[in-house]
This record gives sequence, structure tokens and C-alpha cells, in this order.
Amino acid sequence: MSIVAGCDVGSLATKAVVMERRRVLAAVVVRSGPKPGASARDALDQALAQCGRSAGDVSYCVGTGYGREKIAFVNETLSEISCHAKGARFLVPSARSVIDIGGQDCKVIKLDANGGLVKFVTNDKCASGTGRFLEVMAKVMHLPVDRLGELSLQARDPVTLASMCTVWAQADIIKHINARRPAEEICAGINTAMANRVAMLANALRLENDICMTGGVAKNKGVVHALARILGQRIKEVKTLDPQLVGALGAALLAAEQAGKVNRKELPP
Amino acid sequence: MRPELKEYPLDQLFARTFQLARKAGRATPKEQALLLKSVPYVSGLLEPMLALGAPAITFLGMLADYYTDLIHAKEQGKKVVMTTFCFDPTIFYAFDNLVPVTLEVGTVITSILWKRGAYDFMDFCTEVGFSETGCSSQRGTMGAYLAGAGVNIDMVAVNMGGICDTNSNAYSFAAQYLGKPFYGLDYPAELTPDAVRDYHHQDYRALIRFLETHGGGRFDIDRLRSLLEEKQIQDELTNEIEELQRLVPNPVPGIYHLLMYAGRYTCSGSPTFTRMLREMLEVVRVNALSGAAGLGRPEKCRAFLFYIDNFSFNVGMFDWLARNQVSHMGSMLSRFFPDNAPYRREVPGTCYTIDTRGLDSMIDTLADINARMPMTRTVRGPYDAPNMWLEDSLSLAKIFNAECCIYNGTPGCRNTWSNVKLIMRDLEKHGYPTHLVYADAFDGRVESWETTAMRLDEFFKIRGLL
Amino acid sequence: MITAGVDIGSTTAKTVILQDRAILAAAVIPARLDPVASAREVMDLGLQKAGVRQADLQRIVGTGYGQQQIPFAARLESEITCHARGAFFHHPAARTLIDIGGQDAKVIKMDARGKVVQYSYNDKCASGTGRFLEIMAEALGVGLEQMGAAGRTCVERLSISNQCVIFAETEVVSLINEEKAVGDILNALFRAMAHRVASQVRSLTVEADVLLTGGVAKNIGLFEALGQSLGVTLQTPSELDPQLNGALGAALLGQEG
Amino acid sequence: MTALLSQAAQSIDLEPLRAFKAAGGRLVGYTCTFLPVEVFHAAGLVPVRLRGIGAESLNIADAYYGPFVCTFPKALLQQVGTHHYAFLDGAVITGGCDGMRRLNECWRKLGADIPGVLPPWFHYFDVPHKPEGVALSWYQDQVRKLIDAVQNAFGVRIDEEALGRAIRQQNRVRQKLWDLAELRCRRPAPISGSEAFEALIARNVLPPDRYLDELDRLLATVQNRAVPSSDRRRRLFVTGSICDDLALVQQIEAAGAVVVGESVCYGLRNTCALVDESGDPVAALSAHYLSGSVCPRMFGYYAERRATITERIRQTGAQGVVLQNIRFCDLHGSENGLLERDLEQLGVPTLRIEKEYGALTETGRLRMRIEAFLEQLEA
Ligand SMILES: Nc1ncnc2c1ncn2[C@@H]1O[C@H](COP(=O)(O)OP(=O)(O)O)[C@@H](O)[C@H]1O
Ligand SMILES: Nc1ncnc2c1ncn2[C@@H]1O[C@H](COP(=O)(O)OP(=O)(O)O)[C@@H](O)[C@H]1O
Ligand code: SF4
Ligand code: SF4
Ligand code: SF4
Repeated sequence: MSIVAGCDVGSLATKAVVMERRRVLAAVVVRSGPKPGASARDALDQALAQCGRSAGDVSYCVGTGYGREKIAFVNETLSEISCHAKGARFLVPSARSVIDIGGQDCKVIKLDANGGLVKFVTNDKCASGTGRFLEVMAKVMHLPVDRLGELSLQARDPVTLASMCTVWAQADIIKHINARRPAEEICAGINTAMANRVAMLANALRLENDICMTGGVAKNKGVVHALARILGQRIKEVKTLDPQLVGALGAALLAAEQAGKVNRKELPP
Repeated sequence: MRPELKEYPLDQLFARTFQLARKAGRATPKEQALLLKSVPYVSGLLEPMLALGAPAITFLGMLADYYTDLIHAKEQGKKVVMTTFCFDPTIFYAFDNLVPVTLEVGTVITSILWKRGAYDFMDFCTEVGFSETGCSSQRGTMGAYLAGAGVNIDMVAVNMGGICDTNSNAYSFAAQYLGKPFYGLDYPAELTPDAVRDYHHQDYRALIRFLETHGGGRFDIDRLRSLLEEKQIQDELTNEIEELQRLVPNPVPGIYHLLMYAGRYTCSGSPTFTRMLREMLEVVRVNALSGAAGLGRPEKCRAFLFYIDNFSFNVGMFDWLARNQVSHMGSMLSRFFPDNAPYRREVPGTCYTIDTRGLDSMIDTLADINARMPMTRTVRGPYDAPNMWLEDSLSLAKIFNAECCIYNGTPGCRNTWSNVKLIMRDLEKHGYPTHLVYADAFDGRVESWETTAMRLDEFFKIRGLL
Repeated sequence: MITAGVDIGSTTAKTVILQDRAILAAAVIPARLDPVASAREVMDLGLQKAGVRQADLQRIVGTGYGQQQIPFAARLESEITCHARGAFFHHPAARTLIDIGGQDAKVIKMDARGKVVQYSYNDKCASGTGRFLEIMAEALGVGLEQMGAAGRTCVERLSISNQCVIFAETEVVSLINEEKAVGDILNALFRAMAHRVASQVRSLTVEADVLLTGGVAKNIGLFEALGQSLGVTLQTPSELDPQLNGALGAALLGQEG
Repeated sequence: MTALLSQAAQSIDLEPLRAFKAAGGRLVGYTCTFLPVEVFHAAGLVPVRLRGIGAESLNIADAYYGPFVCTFPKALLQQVGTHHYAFLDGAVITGGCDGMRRLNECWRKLGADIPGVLPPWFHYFDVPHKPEGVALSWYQDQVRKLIDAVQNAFGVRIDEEALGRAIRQQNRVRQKLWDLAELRCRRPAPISGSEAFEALIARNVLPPDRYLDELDRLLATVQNRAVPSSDRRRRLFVTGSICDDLALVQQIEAAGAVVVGESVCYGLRNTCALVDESGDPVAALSAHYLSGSVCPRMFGYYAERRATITERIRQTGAQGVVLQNIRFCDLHGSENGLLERDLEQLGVPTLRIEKEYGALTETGRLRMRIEAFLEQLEA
């Protein structure tokens, strides 16, 4: 039976999803190495191994993410915007808005009732709306990045970060550390700063419900909650799949569509 | 923008806050405490204001009237003109049906009085398309008017680009966004040539026609004359205060600058403003006679702020200077250049004269005044050209015996950030230790006050000023 | 007289212990989350190396970002003052001092007596700091100690232009994706950062000797790129770890009462 | 395609300029489309519009300009400071926007620090911020002053006849540029946006005679070019900040689109009408150059600009609009915000991007957005 694959080579993580008839067979996240082609290969191989298939079984593969041009084995590449939109709609069919926060940017996508792309904005101004911001801050806090979210949920009185700039926000954080503010309050401050930045983008598009969040940062509950609070709108969580994988999932779904077209063309009438 | 901000129109909030503050100013301490509790949103900054005594209380009352007029404008059949701080509002008051609203003053109030500052309004502007890197001083209240959380604006009249692009740009954006008529007074890059004066005068007449056309009101000569006569008195009072400011120690409290220019931007020509200046002069005279510094402490150093002097969401800059015994010798915002100012000798041939003999002379006067508003005069041409930023800074620093210069502004200001490094070099060459503040005078998110204060500390200490 | 200078920076904590004007011992440790702990730890290490007890110290002078948190400092001095003092000690001919630490770059102009004439910090949106290099080292998977030598020369001349640290990293990622050589990317990074710092120095006018201190001075690739960008031969202390300059200055100020 | 046009778009150092200079000709740099270049043509000088292309770092410029300033004037200053404009005999600064206006001071101070980078003749041309009323006579005065200054500085005479000749020549250029624009309106377009944009940029930097020849050659080639019967490429229109950034157009086209028109400072926008060839040339030039609302520095004329842009979008059959601005360019940045709102209301999809000037832009993320925009248009 032929399968399809989606591969998302991000700045920080490389993701691969293998599907069969709109069902996820395997999904893998690996840290992006210096060679995107190799990271992609690695992620896909791991995914194939997970479901006991081989590369030869893949009938169509779509690549996305920053390193997409370097993936040797894909049939086609598409932007992350299309892939995240596709993936999000699959998981949350009612989604009209997708907020994807990855390592180096944040994208807010608006969809029509059929899931068609209506408009999107990305942050090109300042790095403080990106996952990298969180990583840098986590490092200053001597914490792993996946702890920022849960810690911040315990905060009672979050600190405010004066500076929106990643570089200068660090100085702020060090100031708060020096002032002996508890770690959870600082984490909450970091997540709120992030959410504020993203909210500005989101508000510019006047998002409609349902809103769905994807990308690695969607795993940070602190950011998700803060964002929902600031937007005054509920954010539907992606529950059935790791949100970081949504881009790769979308790529796989698009691969399935393409494979369908190709197959139909090839079949004799 | 938080939904609750749209519930209460911004100007109504201002009006109510200042009305209460005026009451509080006249009340006994106990009543005062009770009243202050009922002022919405306020972060406790009214108290130190009230502690300043008579002039501050008059100031609060003046703003109460200003915003009360604004919120009642529509029911009285008046038109609201959105305008900028570097635009003398007298002309609006000379019409029988115009009420001005100056955005920058609103931004200062919002950012000082409200705990969360003006961020929501600023961000709202970005959300509807205005560029985020633009000046924060307009955005801080413009957001409210764009969002419909303020009175409806009927037209926009401002000073034009080339003085400050980002300023005019904000207003033209607002006009376009709201679909309202727009007029900008334009200024050549020089100040004194006859051709330039002519330009000012003709352009100003076109402005008046614009106001007539779009306001539909009557331009009242007698009213204009009495406004100008009142302005004359106000200039004289201001001059006297500034003359006394030359004394060592300087008897003028730093925060007076803020009250003086905010008053001038909003209520120029009004008797209340005159009263405030009188009350100030009284305090200053008493200080001067007793040799006391306006700081309330012995004066150790005198600083000239060669751009803006306030810092977002607190009166930090004024406060810091006072606490560290540094006299505030004025900023670019508090200079207007009437022909009888104490610094006129330093800047010959560049001041305005109030001439009330006839309609034409009065209009020319207004045009001349407007051409010398803060920034409109100073940053219109190359900073090192005659009568421009460097010369003005040097002459003012000199006449007021300043010992150092401080730049504080906003990253939105292309105009000054394009040459502030150069002017700093020159001021240093002239012997003035010069410090550049990288903060935003209206947006505390750019650099925290603590950082700004730390850098100020360092500057005064290392340069041997304190 | 024995004195100590303690410099709690954003990245590292440093101490120098002086007996009169001779260095008894020095120590550098990575900054801990808790600045009090950093101060304690680096002090203890310094004392141990010097073979003296804290009670033997006549005066401890604190400086750096975390100076407020040094529980045992008798006096606090700004980084500018300390760095200028340190530089004047080991290099009296220096008129311009550039100190690049983890969080900021400082340029200090001094007169012949070592007095600070003018100084500046890096602008907003600055990629001219040590943190920039740390982030890049991580993105490229090279150690901080190795990166300097690795990017000293280039085969292919690449360019990195973004002023923002984070976005510059994006450019680095693109270059990695294009499978450019790590040495060439590093070299481009050093040039980019050197240009940022050079423009900051130029705003104050450059006067020789120009001295480079701070942790970043140990990065030979950057050291050379900055010298080239400024068109001068940079100096750096030969006997002393340049990262210790601030702590040394603090200790000296302690000697002077 | 002509090699010279392509070169002119991508380099400051050009053979025809070198040849002109070697033969004793003199070159004057200028910064803004509000300057009537005919004055220089009439004087036998070649005006060269200044650009920052090729600047990969701003290490010199940043010592003069502050941090919160658009990278266009900075890149320009950088190229000046690295002697790329050493060939200039003069320069005219125009207060386009505040950042450009301050090039005046920054350049002069740079000249004091680095010998040889300040041309012997340095002039400020003061353009009002509105196109009518008293501003018009002011502008005329400025033109007259400019003529005087050029005559004095270069020992030349600029008479009505020479001005008239120059005007007629530039009108020919304008007409041909419109021919080119019309070709781009054809479906499919016989000429790529990059090729056309090269020609538009080259106009600002080549000696006019040489330019006319090249333009004729280009038009002839394109007119005779065989085009495929169908074209799946999306048609895009580019507007916003000052832009002589060929790479941007190339990048858009590499993603599979074709740029069919633009309204940017080095493009067509100021070329729409012809200069009146009868009557007083100074008055005619003034009326032309100060007319209307080509640039958002003319505050309060947004509606006119929007009308022009939407009309051109209609003519070119563009299916989407790229609204670009350089960071810290608030004039175009916020106008793009208005255009975004208004164009989308008209059903024209837009992509709004903020970037640095030219080579200083990080292209990876930009590419993703352009591709995503095209995918959006496909759907
Ligand atoms: N377990 C986790 N918990 C919280 N945040 C996470 C977690 N894992 C990754 N992240 C965040 O996600 C970001 C990476 O997101 P991703 O979508 O993979 O980006 P990219 O596609 O650019 O590689 C990291 O910068 C980090 O902030
Ligand atoms: N061994 C090394 N080789 C090269 N660079 C180094 C080395 N150690 C530290 N650095 C650089 O020095 C920076 C820290 O400098 P430091 O002066 O200690 O900063 P701070 O005083 O702010 O803590 C680091 O960010 C790193 O870039
Ligand atoms: S403000 Fe900071 S994070 Fe933002 S762009 Fe500038 S350097 Fe980058
Ligand atoms: S954008 Fe406008 S002001 Fe700027 S150079 Fe072009 S025409 Fe002149
Ligand atoms: S792009 Fe904008 S800010 Fe930059 S020079 Fe042009 S008008 Fe000025």
C-alpha cells in the first residue's frame, strides 16, 4: 500500500509525518542539524522505521520549512503557511484562524469556511515573538525551555518586561533575578511579553473563532493562556497530535492530495 | 485593546479625573484622601501633583475645563479639531465653534496617570496599520480616537512634515483612516529670510480658509485680539520666570516646565493659564528672594535637556533630577522665542512680536508664533545651520548656565536620531558633557526607567558632575 | 594592603585579589542564576587561589550588572570607572578602551591620566555583544573557545547584515542550509559584529592606543576583524586575562581608598 | 535585454559615466525624484541618482546616523564613505523624508572626517510638502536658485532653449517608459519585471543620450519577442518605500510570479505626465515635479495616491500587491497600512512586508512569505 510523507525542516527542529489514507502512521521530531538535507533524511527514516516501512513505499512527499530547498527526496515543496493551515484544519475542522509560533518567526493565518487561505501576517519586525526568544530567555533562567510554561502557570504576580527586544529583555530578566523575584513570576513575564507581541499581529487580522495554535511554542501553556487572555478569545488546543508536528502533517496531507491527482492521471480511464 | 477601554470614552475619563482632582485640590486632607480613592485608574500620581500647590491645582482645573469642553463640544454644535503640540492652538479659540484636542498632551497624561500607560492605544494604532516604528507620542492617544473610544474628530490641522515627518504622518494617517479633512502648515528649512516669512504668512491664511470651510464657523477679530493680548501677558510672565531661572541656584521647580508647556499647547491665551503662570511666578520669586533652589534641595548641577524632558508612565526624569539635586534648565519643548524673552539677545532677529494693530498683523503674528513652536523652529533645517538645533541649544545652555546636556526623545523621531550623534559631538566640543538617553519618552517598554536612571547615575558620576 | 575587586557580569563572575599593586590571584566562573551565589563562589575561589582569608582583605569593591547583590562589597563602582582604571594600570598609553562583555559593548575614551573623558554603550538593536557570539556558537555547534580561531580567515566571503541578533541567527541558519563552510560563516559573523562595534567607536572618534578587553577579546577572529574594521592595531593586556579588566580596576580602586 | 541597463541597475561604477568623466564631463549626484534633472541636462552635466546598493555593512554610516533610521540613506552614506562616489563633482540633497534630509549634515560631517568624500559643490534643494498654493511659487524659486547655483559652480549657462531641449528629451524618455509599461500590461507580459525594472533604475544613472539608445533597443527586442500563448504566472504589483532593489523583484519572480508594474521611487510613478513644452520652462518643470502626490512625504494626499495606484493595478491586471517598506520608514510603512485596508476592500490581496534596504535584507524569511502569498493567490 502506498504511503505519503510530509517533512518540515525548521530552524530548530525537523519534523516528519508519514500517513496512509489520512491516518498518521508515524511522526518524529528531531533537532535540526547543520545540514538540513541530512536532518530531513534522518527524521523521515526514523518515522519510516517507526511504522516499519521503507523509503520506496512513499508515493509522494511534500517538503516545507526553512530548509525545504535542501531536501533531496521530496516531490514538491510548499510554504509553511499552507502546510500549517492544512494541518490545523485537519485536526480542528472548525478552525478559521491558525497561530503558528516556531523557532524564528510567528505566523498568523486566516482561513475561510472551506479552509482556503484568506490572509496571513508574519512578524518581520522583531524577534521577540519567536520561539527563539523563549529559548534565549530560558537559558538566562537556567531552565529547559519546556519548563517555562508550567512554571509560569503558578505565578501570582508576573513581572513586566520593559523591553520587547530579545537582547534587551535579557537585561530586564537579569534585573529581576537580581531583585530575587521568584522564577515562576519571571517565566510568566516572559510568556506574557511573548503573547503581547503575538497578539498585536493577531489583532491586525481580526481573528475569527475557532483559533488554533500550532508550532513548538503551542506546547508552552503559559503562552497559550496569556494569549487567550489578551485576545479575549478561546484558543482550541490541538490534542490528538504534538502541535509542533502540524506543519509536517499538513505537508503530508498535501502530499496525499497531490498523489491522488497524479495517480488519477496515470490510471487509464 | 482591552474591551473596558472602549466603555468609557477617553476624554470623559480625562475630564472626570481632572474635575475630581480640582475638587481634591481645594479639599481638606481628609476629603482629599476620600476623593482620590474614587478617581478611576489613577496610579497615585495625582497626589504628588497636588503637593505642588496652587499652580498645579490651577493646572489640573485648566485641564478639567479643557476636556469638559471637548466632551460637550458636539452637543454645543462645535467642531473638534485634532492637532499637535507644536501647533499654537490660539487660532482655534479665535473661532466661535472650534475645540482643539492635542494628542501628545493626552499621551503624556495617559502614560503618567494610568498604571498600564498608553500601550493599549499605541498597539491599537499598529493593529489598524500604522507603522510600529512611528513616534509614540501621538499613538498613545490616537489609538483611542481611531478606535472610537473618544470624541468624534471633525478635522485635522497640524504642522507639516519636514519639521517632523513622523508626527505629520501620524496625523495624516488619522485623517485618512477616519476620512476627515486634513491641513498641514508647511515650513521651509530656514527661519529668517523674508521669503520664508512670506511663506509662513500665506500658508497660515490658507489654513484659516481651511478652518472656515470645514468648520463653517466665524473667525472673530475681537476675540483674536483679546487672546493675543492675554498671550502677551503670558509671555511676560513666562519671561520673568525664565529670567529668574538664570539665578544660581535656580529657583524654578523642574516640573514647572511640564505645566508651562502643556498649558501653552492646550490653553494658550486663556485666563486660567495666566493665573497659573502668576501663581508660579509667586513661588519662584519667594524662592529667589530666599536663595532657595526650586529643587527643594541645594542645587549641585544644572542640566539642559536638549529635546524632551518627560519619561513615560512616571515623572521619573523630573523626579530623578530633583532627587539628585540637578536643576532642570528647560527643554526644547519649553522655548517659544517671543521678542522679549531673556534669551532673545542670544538669538537675535529670530523672535516673534505680538502685533494686535489690525487683522493682518494679528494673522502674521500667529503665523510667526507658530513658526517658532518647539521643533517647528529648531529642527526644520540642518542642525548646524543658523538658529537651528545646535545654536539654540548652545545659547540656551549658556544663558541658563547649564553644565551638561541631556537628550531624551523617542525612537520614532527620525529627525533627531538622524543627527543627534553629531550634535552630541559638537556639544562636547563646546565643553558640555552630553548624555543620550535611549529610552522612549512615552513608551516605557523601550527601555525601563530603572535602566535609564542607572545610565543617568553613571553619567553624572563619571563625568564629574555630581 | 590586600584588596579584591568583584565583577558580577551577565555571563561570568570575576574576581581579582591584589596585594598592593601586585596580583595575588584571579578567578572567573560562569554566572549562576543567583548573583549572590556567583559572588560568594567566585570570591571563595579567588581567596583559595590567593591563599588568604576574607578577613585579610582590607577592602572589597564590587562592580558589574549584579553589583547590588554582592553581600560583602564595601563599595560599588560603575563598570566604566573600573574598566578605565584597570586599563590605565596595565596599559597607560591607552586612550580608547573597548570592552565587550556578554551583554553590552562599552567604548571609553581616557586622557593621559586615565580619566574618563567620554564613553558610550552599544545602541539599541545591537548585535555587537558577547551574547551574539554565544548564540551563534550554539547555532553553528562550535565551542566559544574554538570559534575565534575557526573563523579567522575565510575562503568564500559571505556576508551577514541583519542588525538584530535573532534575525542574524536566521541568516546564519540560511547559510548553514546553503551548506556553507562553518569557518566562512564565522568569519562573516565576526566582520558583521566588528562593523557594529566599529561604528560605535567611531561615534566618539578613535584615538590610539586602542585597547580591547572583556571576554570577547579572547576571540581571536573577532579581535582581528575589529582591528581591521577600525584600521588600527588593537591592543589587549598580555599578562592579564582581558575578561578580568573590570575586576582588576575594582581592586585597584580599593587600593586607592 | 541590454547588458548596460542591467549593469546600470546593479552597479554604481559604470562605463558610460567613466567615459563621460574622462572626456571632461561633470557628474552631479542627487537623491530624490522631486529634483528637476532637466536643469543638469541643460547644463551639460550628468545627474546621477544616488543609491546605496552594494553596501553590506553600515560601519561608517552608523557612526553618523542614529540607530532608529531607515537603512536607505545609511547605505548611501556608507557608499559615500567608502569612496564609491568619489567621481562626483557635486551633490544635491533634497529633504524627501527626515532621514534623507539629514544626509546633508551626515555627509558634511563625514566629509570632515574622511578627506575626499565631500564633492566640491554641495547644494540643498528645499521641496515643500504640498503641491499647491504658496508652495508652488516657493518651488519655482528653488528651481531658479538651483539654476543659479549650477551656473556659478560649474561656469555654465543654462538658458531657456537648453532647458527646452532637455525637457523635450526627457519627455521622449517618459513616453518610451510608458510604452514599456504598456507592454507589461499585455497578457502574457513579453518582458519580465526584473528586465523592466532594470530599465527603470538605469534611467536614473545613465547619461540621457546613451539611455535613450538603450531603451530603444530594449523596446525593439521586446516588441519582437515571441511570447507563449498562455502564462500561469501570477501578476504582481509592487509599491512602497524607495526601492532600487532589483534583487527583490528577481526574488518575487523566482518564486514564480511576474511583476507587471510598480509604484516606487525608482520606478514609474513620477513619469506619468509630460512636462509642458510650451511657455516658461521653469514654470513647466515646477508644475510637473511638484504636481500631485507621488510620495507620502506629501502629507494629506493619500486619496490621490490610492487612486493612481488602483488605476495602475487595474491597467496592469495585477492579481496581488506587494506592499513593502524599509524598517523605520513610517511614511510608506503606515501608508501601506492604509493601502492594505483599502485594496483588500476592493478585493485585491496584499502582502505587507517590512525589510531592510537592498542587500541588507535577510532573504530566507522573505522568500517564504512571497511563496506563501503566491500559494494564497493560487487557492
Ligand atoms: N516541549 C516544549 N515545551 C515548550 N516549548 C517548546 C517545546 N518544544 C519546543 N518548544 C518551543 O518551540 C520552538 C520550536 O518550534 P518549531 O515549531 O519546531 O520551530 P521551527 O519549525 O522553526 O524549527 C522552540 O523555540 C521552543 O520555544
Ligand atoms: N574563552 C573564550 N573565548 C572566546 N570568547 C569568550 C571566551 N570566554 C568568554 N567569551 C566571550 O565573552 C563573553 C562574556 O564576556 P564577559 O566579559 O565575561 O561578560 P560579562 O561581564 O557581561 O559577564 C561571552 O559572551 C563570550 O562571547
Ligand atoms: S529590538 Fe532586539 S530583538 Fe528586536 S529586532 Fe532589535 S535586536 Fe532584534
Ligand atoms: S520616496 Fe519621495 S521623498 Fe523619498 S526620495 Fe522618493 S520621491 Fe523623494
Ligand atoms: S524609505 Fe522611507 S525612511 Fe527610508 S529614505 Fe525613503 S522615505 Fe525615508
